[in-house]
Amino acid sequence: MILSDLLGSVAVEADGTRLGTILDVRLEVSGAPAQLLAATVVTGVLVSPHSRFSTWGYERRGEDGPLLIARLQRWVHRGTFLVAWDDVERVDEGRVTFRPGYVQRDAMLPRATRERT
Amino acid sequence: MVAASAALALGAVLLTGCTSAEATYDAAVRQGVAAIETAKLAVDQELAGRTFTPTAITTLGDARRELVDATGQVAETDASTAAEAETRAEVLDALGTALEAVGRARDAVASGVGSLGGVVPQLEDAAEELSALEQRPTPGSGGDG
Amino acid sequence: MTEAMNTNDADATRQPAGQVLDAHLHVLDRQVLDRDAVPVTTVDDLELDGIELGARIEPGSPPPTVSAILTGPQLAMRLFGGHAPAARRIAIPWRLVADIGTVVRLGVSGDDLDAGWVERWVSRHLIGRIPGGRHDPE
Amino acid sequence: MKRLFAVALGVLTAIGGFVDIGDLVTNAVVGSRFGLGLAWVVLVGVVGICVYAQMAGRVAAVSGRATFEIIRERLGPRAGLANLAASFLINLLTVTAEIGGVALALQLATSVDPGWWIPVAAFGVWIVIWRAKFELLENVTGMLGLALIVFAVALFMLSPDWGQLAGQALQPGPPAEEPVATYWFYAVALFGAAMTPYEVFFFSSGAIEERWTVEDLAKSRLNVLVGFPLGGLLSIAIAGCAAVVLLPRAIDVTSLSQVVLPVAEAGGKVALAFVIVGILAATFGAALETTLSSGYTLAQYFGWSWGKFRRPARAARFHLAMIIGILIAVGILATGVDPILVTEYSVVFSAVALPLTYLPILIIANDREYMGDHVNGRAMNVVGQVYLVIILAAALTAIPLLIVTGAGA
Repeated sequence: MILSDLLGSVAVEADGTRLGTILDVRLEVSGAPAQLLAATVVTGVLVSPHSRFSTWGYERRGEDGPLLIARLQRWVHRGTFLVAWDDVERVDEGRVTFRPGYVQRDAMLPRATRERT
Repeated sequence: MVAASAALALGAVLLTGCTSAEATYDAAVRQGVAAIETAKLAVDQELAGRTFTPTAITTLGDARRELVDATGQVAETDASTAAEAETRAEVLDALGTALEAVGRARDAVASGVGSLGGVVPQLEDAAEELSALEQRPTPGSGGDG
Repeated sequence: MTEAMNTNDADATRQPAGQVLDAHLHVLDRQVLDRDAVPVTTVDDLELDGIELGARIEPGSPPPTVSAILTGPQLAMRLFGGHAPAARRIAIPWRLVADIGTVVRLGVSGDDLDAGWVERWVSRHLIGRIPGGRHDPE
Repeated sequence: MKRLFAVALGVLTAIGGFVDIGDLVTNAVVGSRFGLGLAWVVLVGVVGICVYAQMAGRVAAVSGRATFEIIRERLGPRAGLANLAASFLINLLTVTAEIGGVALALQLATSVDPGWWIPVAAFGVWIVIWRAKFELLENVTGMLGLALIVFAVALFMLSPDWGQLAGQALQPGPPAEEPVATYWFYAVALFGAAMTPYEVFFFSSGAIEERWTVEDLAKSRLNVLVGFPLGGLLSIAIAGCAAVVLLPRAIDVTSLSQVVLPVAEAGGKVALAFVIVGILAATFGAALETTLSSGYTLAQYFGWSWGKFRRPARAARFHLAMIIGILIAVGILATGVDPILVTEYSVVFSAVALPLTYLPILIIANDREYMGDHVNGRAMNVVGQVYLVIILAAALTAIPLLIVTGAGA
């Protein structure tokens, strides 16, 4: 499957309630050690109830500079949450369905990713 | 999106401002004054040895092109009243005098035909004629562009 | 379902072992450099393995993995929609990726990647032919 | 002593590099109609280009990523592509204006029709980009461009009525007899001339060409904070000369030959020789910079190999794009279009494209993943956001003003 087909899909609960749009896909470089870099696995999807795409990520980073933009971005992407991949039940064309009893996690990225290592 | 306005910008290059005949005459006279004053300055500098001959030739050439453009604009404008026709004739006449003077100045500088000093009075007359037209409020002139 | 409160996941999400990245924010549209830091292309899209459209995912089944960086015609697909047949896709296998930072660095030279064929063609047939094209500016 | 020379070289190159055909023509046109009434716009523009270039240079030096790479990465491919299309077309317009400027300057020196000089100038631009090293290209044109200081010297030699000039400069709004729209049209054009995006593409890519590191930041800050303001003063001097000599004679500037009249009036042949050399160097240098910028923008958007430090065969599409750019510019000039007119449009469209190229840099300069602890300070962010508003205002009003005033008729 192509990533940009998954991005922008509608995120729905098991009973069909619309939650928002898939904003991004969280990856983790931690699977089986491959040739140069450990395998990169999908660990979850980010759902935004109000916005369709985000390329600045203010809602997932502790950044607040420049203030005006950071505040505007946080408002636009308010309520963004992370859903673990285990909670994903089905992926269709433009639609992702979560399992009943899925958990909405905090979308914030770990510090290491946000800082320049 | 601002990007759209950038694309629109290319479409907007064709400017379709329609100005009344009077406004065209005013603009052409202003263009004529600028050109003749430029020519006068270039000739003064050439006579006083304050410029290079090629520079003076180029400047006179540019001035001449502006005068030709101004003349063309006026000549192609239809007069809707007798007064406008009268004004057009005066403007064309003034521009013609200026064009003739600048042409002779350039000949003198570029190919030494005739004396450059001799052209100065003719340039002065053409300049006075054009600036007189510019000061005179043309009868019933429309809003100045 | 009212606005879900962001549960600050106190429950047992294990501490991420490796590097955590968001595909769109951290990988898409980033510059790909080869082993010698020569630019190869930009990440136009990613290919994910292990997601079957329309099929129910059994709980606990292995998560999908990133299998390739897509480039070439894929940029047009992403911009204007449509799908290139799998055969015509230009892909850089993900296992060739050595590091992901502000750029995606490959562990191999760009010369033997099919993602670089346009560059090689222009270099051999056009630029290389112009005198002085092959040596460094002095 | 060597360090001092390197620093001086950097500053001097920034001064010479700042002024191009857009600054020359727009400042002369404005000077011949408004005197120094719009000098404040140049100051606003110079502070803006200092903020913008300084941020872009820091981002390039710290993260190693050039401006247009960041524009694509931060705006995404669609907005990035719109930005690329706008920037490339404006770059093309500017390359055309600069090569036309070189041809006009050669006409001033030889009275040979510029049509003959255009292919020569275009070939000269290509051969320098093809063979010369980046520093050589940058320093020679920058240094020779310094000859334009003769405008400032000429302004003093004309011993103008400084009180009147100051009065014009301090007069806030548009003068009575000029329509308001025309005043603001030229304000936007002057702002676009001072804050041309290509200067930042070139500046940030240059930071990577010259492999700047964090230590070089201090040097780059000096180049920007001293060089550009002096370049701005030079622009005001150009307007001043026009105000003193051309304005009283009601000469509206429509050709390059009129721009140099005040210098000949003040200093005769010697001054004229300086100004012609200065214009040649400034426009030729700017032609190199804008051609390189069009190559940089395309290569950085699509991820091609780029850079003058690489041999052409190792950055093939980068060089091919530039060759095509130069050929298109020659094609446009061959239609006999007036380079001065092309220049006036290029500066207005520069103002339109500015927000799309400025915003991503402002964001990345605050992103710790790229900048670590070299992120923007509070003060820089405040100034940065003030300029975001100014730039958006200029961009949104540029096209309407262009249409309403018929390009400042």
